[in-house]
This record gives sequence, C-alpha cells and structure tokens, in this order.
Amino acid sequence: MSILLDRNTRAIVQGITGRIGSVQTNWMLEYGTRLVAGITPGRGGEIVHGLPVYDDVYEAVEKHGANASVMFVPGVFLRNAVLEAIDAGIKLIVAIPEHVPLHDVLQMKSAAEKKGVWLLGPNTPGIISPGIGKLGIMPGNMFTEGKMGIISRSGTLSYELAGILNEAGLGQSTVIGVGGDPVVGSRMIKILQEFEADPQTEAVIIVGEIGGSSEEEAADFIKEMAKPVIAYIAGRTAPSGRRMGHAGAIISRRGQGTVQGKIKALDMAGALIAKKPSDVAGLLKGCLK
Amino acid sequence: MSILLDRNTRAIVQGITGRIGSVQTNWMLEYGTRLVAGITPGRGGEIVHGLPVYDDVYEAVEKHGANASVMFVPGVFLRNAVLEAIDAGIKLIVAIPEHVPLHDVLQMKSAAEKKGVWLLGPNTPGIISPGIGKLGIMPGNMFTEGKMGIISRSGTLSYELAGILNEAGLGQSTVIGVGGDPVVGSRMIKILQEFEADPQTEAVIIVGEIGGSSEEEAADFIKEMAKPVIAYIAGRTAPSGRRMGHAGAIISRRGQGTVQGKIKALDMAGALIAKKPSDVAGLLKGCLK
Amino acid sequence: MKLLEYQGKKLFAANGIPIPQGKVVTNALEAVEAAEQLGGDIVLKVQVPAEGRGKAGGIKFVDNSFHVHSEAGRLFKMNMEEFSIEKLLVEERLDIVEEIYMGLVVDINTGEIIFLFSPEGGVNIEQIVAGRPEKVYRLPVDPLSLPPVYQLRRFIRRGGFHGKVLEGLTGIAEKLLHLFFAYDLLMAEINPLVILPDNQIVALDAKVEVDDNALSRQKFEKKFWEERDQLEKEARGIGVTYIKLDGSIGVVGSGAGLAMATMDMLEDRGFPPANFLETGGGITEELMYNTLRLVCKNGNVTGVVINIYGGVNPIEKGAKGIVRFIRERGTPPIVVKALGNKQEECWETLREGGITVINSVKTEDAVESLLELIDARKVQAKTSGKGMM
Amino acid sequence: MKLLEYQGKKLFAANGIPIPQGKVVTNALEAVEAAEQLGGDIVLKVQVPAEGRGKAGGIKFVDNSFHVHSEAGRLFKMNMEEFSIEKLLVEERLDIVEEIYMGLVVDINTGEIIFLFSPEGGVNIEQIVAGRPEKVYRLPVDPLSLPPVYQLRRFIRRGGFHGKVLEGLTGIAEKLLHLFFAYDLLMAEINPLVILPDNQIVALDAKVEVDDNALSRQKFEKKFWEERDQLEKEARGIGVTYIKLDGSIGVVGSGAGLAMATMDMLEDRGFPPANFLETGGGITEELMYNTLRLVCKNGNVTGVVINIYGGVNPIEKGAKGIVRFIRERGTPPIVVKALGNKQEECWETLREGGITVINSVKTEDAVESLLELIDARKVQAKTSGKGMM
Repeated sequence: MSILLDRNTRAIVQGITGRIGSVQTNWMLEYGTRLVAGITPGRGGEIVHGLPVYDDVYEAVEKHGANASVMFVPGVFLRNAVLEAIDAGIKLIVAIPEHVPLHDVLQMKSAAEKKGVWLLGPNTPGIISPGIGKLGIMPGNMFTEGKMGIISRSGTLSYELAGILNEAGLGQSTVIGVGGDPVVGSRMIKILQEFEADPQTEAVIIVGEIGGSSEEEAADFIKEMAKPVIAYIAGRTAPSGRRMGHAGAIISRRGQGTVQGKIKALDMAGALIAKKPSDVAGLLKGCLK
Repeated sequence: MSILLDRNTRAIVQGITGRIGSVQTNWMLEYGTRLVAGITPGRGGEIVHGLPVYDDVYEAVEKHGANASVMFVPGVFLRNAVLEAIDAGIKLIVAIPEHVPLHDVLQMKSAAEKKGVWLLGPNTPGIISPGIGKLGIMPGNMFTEGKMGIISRSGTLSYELAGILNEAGLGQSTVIGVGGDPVVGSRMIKILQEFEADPQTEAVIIVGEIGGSSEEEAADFIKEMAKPVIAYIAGRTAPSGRRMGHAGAIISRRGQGTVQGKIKALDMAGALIAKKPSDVAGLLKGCLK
Repeated sequence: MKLLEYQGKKLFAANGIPIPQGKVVTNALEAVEAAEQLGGDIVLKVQVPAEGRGKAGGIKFVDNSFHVHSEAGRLFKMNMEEFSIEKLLVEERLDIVEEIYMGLVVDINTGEIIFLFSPEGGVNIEQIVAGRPEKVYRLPVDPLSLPPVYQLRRFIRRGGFHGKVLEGLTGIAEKLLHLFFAYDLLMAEINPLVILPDNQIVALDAKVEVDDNALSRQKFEKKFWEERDQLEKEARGIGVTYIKLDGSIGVVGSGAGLAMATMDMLEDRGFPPANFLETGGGITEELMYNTLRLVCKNGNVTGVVINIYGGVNPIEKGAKGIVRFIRERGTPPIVVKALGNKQEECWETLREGGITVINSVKTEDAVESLLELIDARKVQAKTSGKGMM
Repeated sequence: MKLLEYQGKKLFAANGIPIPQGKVVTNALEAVEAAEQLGGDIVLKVQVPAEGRGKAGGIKFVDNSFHVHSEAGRLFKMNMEEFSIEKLLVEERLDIVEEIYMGLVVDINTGEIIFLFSPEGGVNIEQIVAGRPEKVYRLPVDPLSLPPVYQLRRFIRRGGFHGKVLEGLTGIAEKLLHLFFAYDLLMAEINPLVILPDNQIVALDAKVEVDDNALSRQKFEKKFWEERDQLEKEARGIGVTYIKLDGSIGVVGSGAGLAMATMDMLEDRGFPPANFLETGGGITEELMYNTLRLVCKNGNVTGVVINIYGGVNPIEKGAKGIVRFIRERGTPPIVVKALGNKQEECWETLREGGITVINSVKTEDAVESLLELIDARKVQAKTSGKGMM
C-alpha cells in the first residue's frame, strides 16, 4: 500500500476543461491514474479525454464515488473549488495552483482541518504513488515503484531526490509535495504518521526548506518513529525572510525557521541529516540492512 | 415557583443609560426585581439607580453571575446586544424594542435556538412573575401573585387579562409576552411545556391573534396536558394579512393563520375557548374545582 | 414597502440580474416613443402594487406598433384593485424557451428563510404548487451562514439543468440571495425567470418587498405604494398603523391585540368597526390629537373607543391630546379606557375635559358605554331637534 | 506589497481609523509650507519601507517652525538601509496620554490569523514582548468566521480599559479587522495607537502589507517599494523572483527549493551564489532569455547554473531562450541541467546551440561541470592572452 493515493482512490479533475487541466489530465491517465470525471461549472455534459465533465463535485461523488480531486483552476478561484470539494465529501485534495491569495489559503486550510480532509498545496506538484497513479504535474517517468516515502516542501527537489533514489535502486511508495507556499493545507507531521503506519514504506525522506516550522514540528514525531528518517534542508545560503513588523517578532519563537534550527531539531530527534540531496542514497543504504 | 423568571434570576439591563432604559430600570427595581447591573458600551464605570454599568455583558456575568437580560437598546442595535448576551451565557433574554428589522430577528432567533436560550420578543412588554420580579415595561400594579400562567402575543391584552383574573381573585404565576412581531424568538409550545411542569401554575391562558401558526402548533401539546388551557384569539374582524407574492402561498399550509383555524385547532386539542377576554374568568372557575 | 415592478427590476439590473430592455412612461404618447426606440414587438405592463395584473388585463402584448397608442391609452384609464394607473412599463418582447420560478421568502412560522425554485414557472405557478408540489424545490437558508455558490448550483441542478443554463441560473440565484440580505428584503421573487434561445437568462418580472423597519439603514427612496387609501398614507406620517374598514365605530388601541379585541366586541354587538388603529409605544399629546383627527376623517364614524395602557406609553399626555381634539370639535362621542402607570392623572385630565372615562379592566364595558352614549346623543338630538321645530 | 506609512494612513482614514493631520512633501520648501498650514509643533517622518526609522534618525520633532527647512533638508539627504528619501510626511504633533499596540498578522506556522493588542505600545514594544509577555494579548481569528464587535470589546477590556476609551479602541479594532479582510492584508499594525487628553484615539503609525497574490482582485495602485535593488524590480517585470547576493555564480532554478539547493552546493564548493532566482511555472523562450540577461547584468557573475524541470514548464521552449542569449552574447559560461517532459528535445536544442547539457539527476554534477568550464576558460584566456603578447 501507498499512502493517501492508493488503489481505492477515485479522482476527479477540477478545472479539466482549461488548457493545463486538459493536458495534465491526459498525462495522469497515461500514467494509469484512476480518474473518474472532470468538473467545470458551466461545462457539464462535455467529454474530455474520455471523462465525463460535470458542473459540480457533488454529481461526480454521487455517480462515481469520487473521493479525491486534483485542482487546475486559476488561483483566485481555488478557494471555492476546494470548499466545494470538502463540502461534497472529497477526502484528498491536491491544489496545484501557485499565486493563491493567502486569505484564501487560510480559509481552505481551516475548512479542511475541520472536516479531516487531506489538502496538499497550494503550489504543489502533487502526489504520486508510482505504479498506482499520480495526481499532479510531476513527470511520471522520474519515479519508480518501491519502498521509500518522500515528503517535500519543494516540487523540483522532490524530482531530484527521486532521480537519486532511482539510480540507487530505491523506488518510492508515495512522493508528496506539501506545497511551496508559506502556509499550506496539511502538516508534515501528519503525513509522517501515515508513512510510519504504511506497510509498504520502509524509510522516509523529508525535503525541507528555510522558513516556517513544519520540520521542527515533525521532529516531535520522528523521536517516536520505528522507521528511519533522512532529512535534507535547503536554503543555508538563502537570505532570511523579511520581517513582518513587530507582529512577526511577537508571534514567532526564537530561532525558529532557520536551516540550522531545523537541522538541530531533526538531528536531535534521530533523523539522519543529508548535506546534499545525493547524500540521501548513501545514508539510506546505511540504515536499511 | 414561577417559570423562566424566578428567585434564581439575576438580571441585567442592556441599554440602561438610555431614557426609557433608565426609567424602566427604576420601576423594575421598585417592583422588587433582582437586577444586578446595567450594560451600555462606552459607559462602563457609571452608576444608574445604584446599579453598576459595564461596557459588556461578559463583565456582568463574570462579576455578578447574571443569567437574564432585558433590552432597552434601539431596534437597529438589538441584534448585536442579543447576540452578545447569548455568547456571554445569558439564558433568558427579554427584547422590548419594536420596529426591529426582520433579518435581525431571524439571526437572533437562530442563535438563541442553537444555544437553548429563551428569547422573548422583540416587541414584547416582557415577563412578570408577580411577587418575584418583572423584566419589562408592564405596569406592576396590574398583576397579582397566584396560580394562573398567561402566554400572550399581545402586550396590552395580557394586561386586560390579568385585570380580569385579579377581579375574579385569580392571581398569576408568570405572565409572558412572546412578542407582537410576525417572527418572535420563542415558540408558544415551549412555554406551555414549562407551565405544565411548574408546580405553582394550575391553569394556562393563551392569548392569541390572527396570523402565524404558533397557536396551531401549541395545540399539538395541549392534547397531552394535564392542566386546563383557556384560549382567547383576537382578530376575527381584522383584515387578513397581505399576500407575499406566490412565495407566501407556496410555503403556507392551507387555512393556517385564520382565527377560525386557530380556534378549531385549540378546541379540538381540548382547550376551552373564550369569546371575549372577560369570559376567561368564568371558564377558569368552571374547570378549577 | 413593496417596490413596483420597474423599481424591482432597476434593483435587479444594478445587482447584475439581467432584465429586458424597457422604459417607464406616464402617458400614451411617451409609450409610443418608447415603443419606437425599442423597435419590434413590445409589452405594456401597468405599474401598481396589485397581484395578478396579467389575469386582470393589466399586461398587453402589442404586435403592431400602430396599436401602441390606443392600447396604452386604454391601460391608463384602467383601475386595478383600488389603484389608478400612473405608470406603464414598455418592454421589448423576448423569445422564450422556458419559464422558471425563483423566489426568496421568510417563513414567519419557523423564522426560516426559504429559497424557492421551480423549473416550471409562469402564470400557472400556483397550480403547479397545488398539483405537483414535488416540482417546487425548497432550500432553507440559515440567516447566520448563507449558502455558498456551489450549494446553490447543486440545488438548482435538481431542476434538471446542466452546463451554461445551470451556470446562468446559479449566478442569478447567488445575486438574488445577495440582494435579499444586502437590502433587508422580506421577499424577492422572479416569476417568470426565462431562458432565451441563446441560453441567456432574463428576469421578466420582479416582486420585491423591503422591510420598513430596516429603511433607516437602507438607501431606498421611501415611497410607500401599499396603502390603498389616503388615510392609510396619512397614518404613516403620524406614526400609527391604520387600516380602514366598513363599520361606523372608530377604534384606537395602544396595541394591535387590544385594538382587535375591541373591534371583535363591537362587531359582536352589531356595531362593526370603522377602522383598525394601533398607536404602538410612541403616544404623545400631538400623536393622540392627530390620531383622532385621522379616525374622524372617515365620515362613517359615529363614535370612538380609545383603549390604551400605560407601560412605556405616557397615557396622561395622550389624555391632553384627546381633550384638545374634543374641545375643538365637540364631536363624536368618545369613551376612553386607560389603565396603567399614571392612570389617575390621565383620568383627571379626561374628566376635566368632559370625556367619558372607563376605569373597568374590561373592554366590553367601554364598548357598552360608548354605545349608550351614542344612543343618548341620538335621543338628545331628536329631542333638541323637536324643540327647534 | 508593503505600503509606506502615508499610504497605510490614507487607507486607515478612508476606513474610519483616525490619523493625525499631515501632508506628504517631496522637498524642504514644501515641508515648510505644510508646517505653516498645520501650525504648532510638527513631526517630520521619512517615507521608506525600512524598519526602525525612529532609531535610525528618520523621525524629527521640530518645535520651532524656523528649523523645518533645515531639518527637512537634512532628512532628504539621508539614506536608510538601501533607500534614498524621496518623500517626507509632515504631521501635527499630538499630546499623548497613552501609547498602545494593535496589530493583525498571519502565523504562517499554524495558518491562524492573530489579533495582537498591548496596552503598552510604542518604540519599546519588543522589550515589552520579551520582558513582560503577559502584557501582550493574542486573539486567534478564524478566517471562516470573524469575531463580532462584542468579542473584540471583551478582548480589549483585558488591557484594563473601560468606558469611552474602551469603546474607541473597540471601534478601531473592528475597523482594522475589516481592513485586514477586505483588502487581503498580510499584516496591519498600529504602533503606537495613542490616546489623547480628550480620550480621542489616533493611529500615529501604519504598517500595512498587501498580499501580492490578491492584487488582481484589489484596487491598490501597484507600487512595489520592497525591492532594495533595481534588478529586483526588473525581475518582477519579467515574472520571476530574484534576490541579489554577494557571490559570483548566477543561479536559475525552476523552483525555489532547487535554486536554494544549487546555491548551497556552490557555497560549499567555495563559489558563493551571485543571486537567488526562481522562474516558477511560467517558463517561455522569452522569459528564459530575459532571465539570463537579468542575471548577467550583475557584473560579478562569472558563470551560470541553470537547473530546471519540465512538469508544467515547457523546458524545450526555455532552451531556445538560452541558446538565443548565448548566441547574442557568447558569455558567460552556462551549464544547464534540464530534466522531465520533453527533456530530449530540450537537450538537442541546447547542444545545437553549443550549451553544456548535464543529463545527470544530481545538481552537484552541474555545479562541478560549471566550475570546470570556468576554469577551462580561464586557462584558455591565459593561453590566448599569452599568444597575443
């Protein structure tokens, strides 16, 4: 079994009639993903790449038992699309768009948390469970089926990591981009818990970045994990984020968000730290006997 | 025991610094009502008729254990005052103002129902439990302590009824004006249930009016009641309400809202019907042995 | 406050709900001009706040522009219910594929707001409601959290719509809901809402009612169309609620219930009421004086029962208004039942002014007393009449 | 997009939050005129998007109108962080009884919006936060249901306020909250918010930041003040994110993580990056051409690593831009690592254009390759240099 996206996933594509939505739908289908329908309000009744298009998510849920959705709607329309999917009972939402207004993200996140929905993104390449399917824009040929779980804040670095694992003969169970925005829908620690419980996954690679505190929070759970965790954190040489008035200082704990702080927290929690992505393969081989 | 307003009631006056609020506070105090504080935002720290004035309801609840509130704020400010009282944990709200926008009433009613709060009014004279206290504008000298419960849609008719009962030697346990607006905060049937359970009350008088369906709904419970119910319905000669487009016809059940319909429903439920208010005394004497 | 059709449509258009092209005119010549500007077939619609204008002949389809002048002229001479026709709406005529019903209304029994939608609208909506109620969909709306657009879309989909038409109807539903809340409406109804051959959707009618109690926070020009009678209009100016009736005894109550009970008793005694009048809680000397003047403008009034309570109302001040009215006019016979705070002061003022005061708690005593008084005056009038002859 | 103080105050005033009287001026003479119009004591405040203007000497209290010209002149000659002073705000000086802190900010870790309030505000707010954190009150705000005014009043009452001042502060809190949501703000801070002797409350400063991603639905004039550098401004025009750094190797990544990883590796090899640059998902031939032009405008750049993936990005089109740039300029050395959809087409274009292509999955291979290329060119340059001597 993979996590989140598995053989029970019946996905829809919101924004299927758009240029990118249509192209990506084709690639997801070619990869073997079980897509059951597309949604575009006002385009109900059309057919795109053999999939029926409906005006709303409810109809796809009623007729096809859809339980996951990948979003290709423009950033400013994303909020309503996500809130509808949550209301319709969708349990995994992959929000691809970038440039989504922050207030919209906060609303989606709040709604998803209240209903226990997995919201990946916004600004994520998506999720891929090699051999099963992909909901997102990652090139499918960069991933191979296997036992490594990847959680990445960076889309492009997750591709790099997968490539390195492939060369080392280490395939992936599921690769998840949590999203590159300052605020994203799902917490890294929650995804780690899924990987820990997944029989297929033998080790987890975390690809982190400067900023935020998701890696520090994840460290709290890594302490308790049976499976090995390898972490790579990018951004040592990046300029630190600009301050948000006094308010930024008031709400943040000291030292949080720096690469050093993250590495320290992960190291102390027992994760192995990779200095560069290609080090991950060696570290993994060391700890998987 | 009386109902809703009893010896445990610790009431506040919202809008105490207004002209009517101040005068009526004095009368309620003279009647012996246990008022613990007044509320006017922006006037915290003042004293009115010996009562401390606070800026918000929360403070009166924290400091005095207030659990009831009578409102003398202008109609367009009523909504926020009521929503605050509900949020602060007040359990009995007496909304005196008339000319309250209907949308505001709907919001208050919805909030009160969700939190199980008694909301009397808007457009009510209030509630009086003779001998204990009054939250409202009814003249105290028109009521005497006793065993009759009154539920009235009309403030002025409740005074008339009390006068008639007084002359017949029949005092009142509690007299409740539910409010004269088309939509009011509390359902007549719920108040009937309280009277039925109240050891002090021996019989209940319902003063109804043309329009709405609260009397018809009450009839459903009267069937099950052990205590006698006398009903007087005003408005046989009133012009029937104007129609609200087709929508009014679509949502209303046939014949609902007429005086005849109400009398028929009450009669069939076992209530005794008074043709005029003064008939109530005789009907009561007949059924109370 | 009910808006006339053209006012409701103006509100619709300003909030993005499409309406037909049209113009309001006040005489037949203007109607001809408007019809020429619009070109093609047109419709003439009388602008009155009455129901069922179509069935009453107030809506005319004019195929030949040659007939606009005569048809408009005929409509301007009509009366509908009590209303004379002061304005016509001249509108383009549209090719209609489907007629739909959409409305928002408050269920006063439950305090719920209900969004109503039927894929079969038009003049026969009430038959549809009666015969095939399953064709009318109801969506209760919580006033504390409005339904988002996707729930509206799902709801309207139940009517069997898809694609562009569904999206158009959903957009209109969203706007109607916005209007309803933004403008404190009691009712907003579109019947019919029509689908054109190109899938455009247009509101052919508009029934909009604004909450009078919310006019202080709304920017509507305050025009009241509902009063069927000049006296009802005057009453609004005074600050009381007045409805004219067919009887002969004037009624003034400080509450609606008390006024209605008084009316019922008068009817039972064979003297039907001449009016319903409720002062509410704003009694002053001036208000009471004006109220009596208003009630007695009805020529049928042969006597007045005043039935008031002093809770917030200063009945002792109201008494002065009554005395002043009778001092100036002398007539008609008036009986006052006034109880509550400061009742003694009130009674003293009235008695000094020569007004009959009832200090019983029973309204029927006031009614009886007035009837006796009227009777006595008749006898007196007859007697003095005899004396003069 | 951060607003300058005077822009933030304009927004405040338009939404009912009181601000001092004042005027924005662009030279010392205008400052004198403004001071005369205002009369009394005044304050001069430089308008730059830097923090800590007061401590850096950018805020001057002028008691004697005689000194306005010289003080303003001195301020206009200042530099604050990288910013030159183009505008001064000339404001009336107010008698202050109390200084308060009020702010709204997003906690990016939790996704919560936090309303912050401290009865002790002013320049020392950070010491207060550090030393007496119990004096700073935090109210989490659910973006799906804003707190009603009575909850704000209760919250602010914790600061020990009552009566008129409490009401004033509550009103400002309500308006700040409204602003925050209505204008898609990332931050809205008033420090200090001051109470005057007559209990009036005035915002003495305004720190407002608008979400760039929401500018399409907001009506702000799009002015970006944050870029500390001309190249950063140009980058925004091209549609990429660029931050200038101190090193010598240009970096272009199709994602922020990939760009940062590349920078980290360059640093580790002793060749610090000259910039951070992320293209995002909008690569075109033109964008890639302009991106390279931008990166190479930095005179320190001795080579460029391009590290891109084709997911939604058409890397085969980006390749054409790279080739065009090198064909025109010839320099500097560039290594491209490009993988993903249509990678073969991309490589072919690049190779035909004479560009070094890395088809390894490891970024360090691209870094090594570039460093070798730079080295080789140096040797070549030295050799050819020798030959010319």
